[in-house]
Amino acid sequence: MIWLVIPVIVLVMMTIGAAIYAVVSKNLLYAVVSTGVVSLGLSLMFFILQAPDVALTEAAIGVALTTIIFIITIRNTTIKECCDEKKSKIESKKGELK
Amino acid sequence: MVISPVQYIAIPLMAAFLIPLFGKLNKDLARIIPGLVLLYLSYISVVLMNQIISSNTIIVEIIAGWRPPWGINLVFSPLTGFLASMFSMLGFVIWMYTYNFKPEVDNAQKQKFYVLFMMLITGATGIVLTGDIFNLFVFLEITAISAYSLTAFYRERDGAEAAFKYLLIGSFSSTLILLAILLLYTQVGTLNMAEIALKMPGVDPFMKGVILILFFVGFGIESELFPLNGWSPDVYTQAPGPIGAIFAGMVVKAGIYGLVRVVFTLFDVKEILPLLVIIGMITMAVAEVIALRQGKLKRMLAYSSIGQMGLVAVAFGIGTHDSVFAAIFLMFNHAIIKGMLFLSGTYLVYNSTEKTLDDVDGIGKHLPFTSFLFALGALAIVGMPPFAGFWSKLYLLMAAADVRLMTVIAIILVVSVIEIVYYFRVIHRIYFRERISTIELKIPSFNAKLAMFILAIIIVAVGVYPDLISGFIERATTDLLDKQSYIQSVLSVGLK
Amino acid sequence: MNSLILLLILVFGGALFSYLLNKFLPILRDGFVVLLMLLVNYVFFTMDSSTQIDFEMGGIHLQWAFTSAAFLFGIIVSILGLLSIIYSTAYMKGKDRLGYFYMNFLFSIGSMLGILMSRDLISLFFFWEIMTWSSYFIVIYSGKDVDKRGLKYIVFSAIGAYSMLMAIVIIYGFTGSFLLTDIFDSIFAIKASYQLAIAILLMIGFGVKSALMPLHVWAPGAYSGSPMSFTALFSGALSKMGVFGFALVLFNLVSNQNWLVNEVIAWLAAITAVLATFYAVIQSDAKKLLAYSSIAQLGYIVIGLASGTYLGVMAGLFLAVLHAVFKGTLFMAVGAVERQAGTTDMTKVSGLIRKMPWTFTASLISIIALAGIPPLGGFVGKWMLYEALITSDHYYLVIMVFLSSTAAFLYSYRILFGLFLGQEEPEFAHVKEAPLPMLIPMLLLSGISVLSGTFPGFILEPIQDAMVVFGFDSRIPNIEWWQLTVLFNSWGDKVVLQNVMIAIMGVFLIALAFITIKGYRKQRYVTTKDISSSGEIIQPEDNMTFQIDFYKPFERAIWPLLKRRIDDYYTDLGNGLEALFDLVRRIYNGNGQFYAIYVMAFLALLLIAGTKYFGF
Amino acid sequence: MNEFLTISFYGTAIVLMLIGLYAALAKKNLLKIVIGLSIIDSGLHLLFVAVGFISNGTAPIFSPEVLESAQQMVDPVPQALVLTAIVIGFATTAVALALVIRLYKHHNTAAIDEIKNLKW
Amino acid sequence: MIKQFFVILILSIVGYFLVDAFFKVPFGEKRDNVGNYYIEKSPVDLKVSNSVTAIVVNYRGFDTLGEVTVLFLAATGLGSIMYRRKQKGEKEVRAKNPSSRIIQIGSQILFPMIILLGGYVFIHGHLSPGGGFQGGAIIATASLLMLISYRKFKVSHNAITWIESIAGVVFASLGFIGLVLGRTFLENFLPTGELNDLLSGGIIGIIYIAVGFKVASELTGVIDTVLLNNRPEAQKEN
Repeated sequence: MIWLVIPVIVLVMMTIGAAIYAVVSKNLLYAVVSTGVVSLGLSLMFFILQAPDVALTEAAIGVALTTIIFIITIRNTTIKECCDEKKSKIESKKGELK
Repeated sequence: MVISPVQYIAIPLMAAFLIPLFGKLNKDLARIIPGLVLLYLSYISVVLMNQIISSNTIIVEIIAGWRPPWGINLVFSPLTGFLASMFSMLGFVIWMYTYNFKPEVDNAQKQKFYVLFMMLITGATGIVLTGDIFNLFVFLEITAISAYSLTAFYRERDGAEAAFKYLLIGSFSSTLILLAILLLYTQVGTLNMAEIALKMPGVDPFMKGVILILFFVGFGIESELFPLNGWSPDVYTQAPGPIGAIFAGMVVKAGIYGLVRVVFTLFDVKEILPLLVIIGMITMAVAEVIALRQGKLKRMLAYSSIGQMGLVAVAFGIGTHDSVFAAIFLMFNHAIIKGMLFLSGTYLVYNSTEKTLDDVDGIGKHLPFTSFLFALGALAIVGMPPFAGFWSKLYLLMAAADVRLMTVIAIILVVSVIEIVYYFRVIHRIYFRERISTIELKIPSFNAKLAMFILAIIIVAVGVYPDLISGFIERATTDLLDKQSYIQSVLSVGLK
Repeated sequence: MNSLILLLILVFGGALFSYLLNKFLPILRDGFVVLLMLLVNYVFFTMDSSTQIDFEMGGIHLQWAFTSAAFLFGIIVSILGLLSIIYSTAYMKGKDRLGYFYMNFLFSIGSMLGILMSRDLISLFFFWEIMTWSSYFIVIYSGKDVDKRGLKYIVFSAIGAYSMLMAIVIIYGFTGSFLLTDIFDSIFAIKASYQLAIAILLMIGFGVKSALMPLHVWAPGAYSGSPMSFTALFSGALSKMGVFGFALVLFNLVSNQNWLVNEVIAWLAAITAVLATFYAVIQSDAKKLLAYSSIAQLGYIVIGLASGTYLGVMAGLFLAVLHAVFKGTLFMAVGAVERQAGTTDMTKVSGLIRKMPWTFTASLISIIALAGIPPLGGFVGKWMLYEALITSDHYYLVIMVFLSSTAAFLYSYRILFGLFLGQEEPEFAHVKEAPLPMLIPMLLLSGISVLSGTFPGFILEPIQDAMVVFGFDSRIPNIEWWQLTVLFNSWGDKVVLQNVMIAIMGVFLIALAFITIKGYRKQRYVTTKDISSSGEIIQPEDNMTFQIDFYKPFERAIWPLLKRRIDDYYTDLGNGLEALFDLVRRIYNGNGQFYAIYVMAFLALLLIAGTKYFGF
Repeated sequence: MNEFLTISFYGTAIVLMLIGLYAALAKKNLLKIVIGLSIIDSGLHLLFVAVGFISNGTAPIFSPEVLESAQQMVDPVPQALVLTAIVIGFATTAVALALVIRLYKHHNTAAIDEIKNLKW
Repeated sequence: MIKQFFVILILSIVGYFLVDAFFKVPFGEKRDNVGNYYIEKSPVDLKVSNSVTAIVVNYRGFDTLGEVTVLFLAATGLGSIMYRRKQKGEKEVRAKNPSSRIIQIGSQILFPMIILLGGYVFIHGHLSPGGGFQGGAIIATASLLMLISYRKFKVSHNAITWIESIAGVVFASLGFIGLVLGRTFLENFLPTGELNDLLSGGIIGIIYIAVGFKVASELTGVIDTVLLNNRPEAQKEN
């Protein structure tokens, strides 16, 4: 069981780092790819936790298909996480109660 | 083929898979299949209901041949049976309404609409019937996914925005429920509800509290309790008319059924009930107050439906036999009356984009039948005597009086006054104002009128003679409150 | 079949049938409706008073029976109902949606009979609600600013109905049953504070219907707004349901140790009487004036009931019956004026005595009865009221009642003079006498008010056995149906005053006939326009009648009252609530993320609270 | 050793869920919200499987050599549930992204606080 | 900013309670739960070596039926959300410019292999790890690869609907046959054969193959719907 420590630490670091980057990054494409990396880390963790079926599913669906749908959505919307803060603040205040 | 509760779910699934194929053969076959399926389901509801009533037993159907703690089982007891048959019969009536609801939608979309329509009803029936907690989650997901897609069905409305909000909060709800199921599995080791209820006393209080709170919030989102119902006004307004009726009639009922099943059968913790009463009262107050200030008709109906759900939550929260009886009666009444209000309301504001109350002015003369039914529904929902709403509210107040909850009675009555004001305001505008808006009106087709008329007949019949329904509801109440017989009959199936 | 069920089926079935009849053969409608009411009256009066039904509905035990008290009010409802239906066949000629009008009309009559016959609280509430929404549909039937009027009416009657429901449910909570019989004997076992709460809630419920001061805001609009034929029934019979409820509550549910309830009600009613009379005096529209005056009269009745003595209750019930009679006539007369002359604004129309003599005589007689002038019934009622209040030493009450009845004289003179006497306006030359079906009910009712003046016995008889039900069993001995003995019971001597009274009544009637005939023939026809004024030319359109600010000095005298009326408090309350509700609307600010944050915040709150308070 | 494994697996799962929750609640961009949702799902799935793990147990598959050694087996039930949960998570994400596309086409902005037609 | 602060506050509370709850659950320790029954029973009763598949398909087969419906609904829902009426003369162009030669050649070689792997995975669902979902997903990635690398590679929606419906009907009717035979829905009525050989486990193998086809066609359909409707130049028109 001892030889498990190093791979687990690496995987944990990788997954959590990718997750944080996915949330923080301004460029959506990088965010989506890092979500894929999170799924990949997850899939490997499942392998360590003796759950091959789930690892395979996570790899096939989590990494491959979810990432591709995200990328297709980015094609249709913006790649930059746009919308500066100030514009949205003023606009949201007005608007009377009907 | 022997008639058994699993057909409530198996036959609609088979039909859903077949509809795309039949759609290729000829176009309107896709519209007829849901009707046939729902008619058949109503038929087996009648057969099964009188089977369980005459033999006074609970039908427990095991699936895939494995006995309950290991396999999944369906429970057709007086409570779940009553709800399942109500859903399928109401579903059939609403299907009759939607048969030629919006002809201008082109065929590919219409085919998808009917698949999702049928799956919404099957999901709700599945939630009610299943005896396994993870299976409950899967059916909740079926209902949720078809609800998201149906809300975003029309392109010209803000359906996408409403659907995204519902999805955002709905996925929170499913995450919380999954977390709760996981924690429950670690503590109890099984997924079958009866087994869980049996082993629940052994769980340590802190874990039991966390699991109960997770379930409470998870199912609270589905049953529109106060802080969790941000999504429901938007969804009711943007979803197509009949789908609004199904939401009010079934999806929310399945949500509150889930909550009640968890609180009453799985857990024996009675401390959560006062919280349910408080939350129910806040929901009722906030929703009715906002409905008073509403300018749009469908949004007003949405808030009034949330208010009624708050009332049901209060009724369940009080927890005595009479109050649960009143709660189930309220659920039945609300499903029928709110269903009719949505169905007739849709035709009042059919072509107007903004659906404000001004479009409803003076429509009494142009659409006499529909506006008469709307007025009847409004009188019924408010609780005016000759209609069904009166009895359920009365039973609830009697139950509250028995346990000396004076503030609860006071708030329910103040809210009823508010309800009377804004419903009479609408009736007044329908009949006693001149029609100035130039929106051309759509005359409802014959089957739409028939559907609404059937609901009206039920309302008046139950209103004049409540004993039609109170027999079934009495059995359902005893079934819900009597936990031991549920556990005993589920775990002993197939033993002999 | 039990005559009670027959009665209800007749009325409610008849109502629905009249709606259908109006759709297919409208000509038969009027005849059918009058026939129906005749049949209802026949069944009502030929029913022996002991019929009773008990049955089970929705798990609740209901019981219907006509006690003698209910029979008394039943008389008012059925007779006034019959006459106002006959009246409305003529009054409503030519108006649209008559099927809808008659259905709701008959529904309210049927629900009133239902209230009276119900011996348990649930069917009482059941019919009360049907009465509410059927009368609501007639209040908003036609006329100007219907929204405000309808909304005010439905809000107040909803508040009343639901406070009553709360009281009913609390009673059920304590006594476990809805039947009046076992409520009356087990009510005093409850804690005093709950008894008080039940009494107050029922008071609110019945106070709304009998337009007591803080809850009267809907009455002027509703009485003057709805069609006059219904208002006759509305103020004559519908408000009596409130009185019936008061009688029920004051004598059976309120134990004698919290006498405070009676005092408070008496004072409220007195204030209502005074203020309503003052508002009535300064009105310029006849309908509004009569509306305020019927609020004042209801105040007298409630004072009578609240005084609690035998004579006081009898005075109250007597005034109740009489108020139905003369208020019914007055509203019908004003309705006739409105139908013939087109308007009831006293500043415009005047001098109709030449054109509508019979309407004039009917309203003259009922004005005299209203003001309480000796020969007619009003005097008997007022006299009994004063005597009751004095003997039970409510001196301040007597002063207020006296003040308001003298002020009542002012507005009764005003309406008589405003509509019928005075110079004649040229544009009202075309006015003809009201058609016969309008006149018959008016004259019949004024005939009753004359009869009640000389022979009050025939009204006091049913009142006395009604009082038995309310717990006053000491009857005044040997009241023959025609005798006026009640008048001098305190004087003790038995001189046969009866013949003196008949003589006075004869003289009064002859004098009355002489004045009207002589005055009618020799009247010098003077229009308002030919007034000689120093050199200034009067244009035809400026209005020189002295009617305009008839009681200006009086108005100036009571201006502190007028500055801040109760309506304004209610409107301020309404606006405040609406502002608050708009604040609540802001919770749903449309941003999906906020809703998600609400969910998570609620979860966090529950988790914290859960472990601490729910002791998981 | 066991302590370290607990902290690492339960810890990562819960931290993942919290990060996803933060993204869903605090970020304005629609796509970031959906990313948040999918990360919450991932965290949840890891939690499911971590709960079912038994130290030095083998995968619940009876390949020929495992039959002889009769080793302890990991609990298969959470794995079965996770299979369903992953596919449901994928389905929800797919529908969410379709809605995001349509919202962007209709409102021409990807910020959630500018999509507020339905309020009050 | 206060929103961020407030969110972090909520997260810390929820996080604290989650940690508190889950760290009470001992990690890696054998608990007495339903799982042990499945481990003993699945090789003996059903002769299925992969007990996870046994649970997914047979013991909790109803979940999988629900699961497949969820996917089917997601595909239908997606179709209805992304639906746009076909204007006349509109070409479905997926990518502006064809991908580079390397990808085209690579995908030509990889495509059959991935399909083979997918097929192997869901045919041997009850023996080796993997099964209907995993196999279907792999085949979907294969068709995805072709969709990206070749502009004119077209997935015929007609075929997808046929496979989808037939697979779904096979699954449901297998369930119904169980019911018709007088036993229970989704009953394992076929003989279960020996452990570890291909035909063991009665209807489990067949159901998982049907699920495999269904998942494969559905996921390809989903991706194709999303890919199809995003013609960059046609973006701004509605």
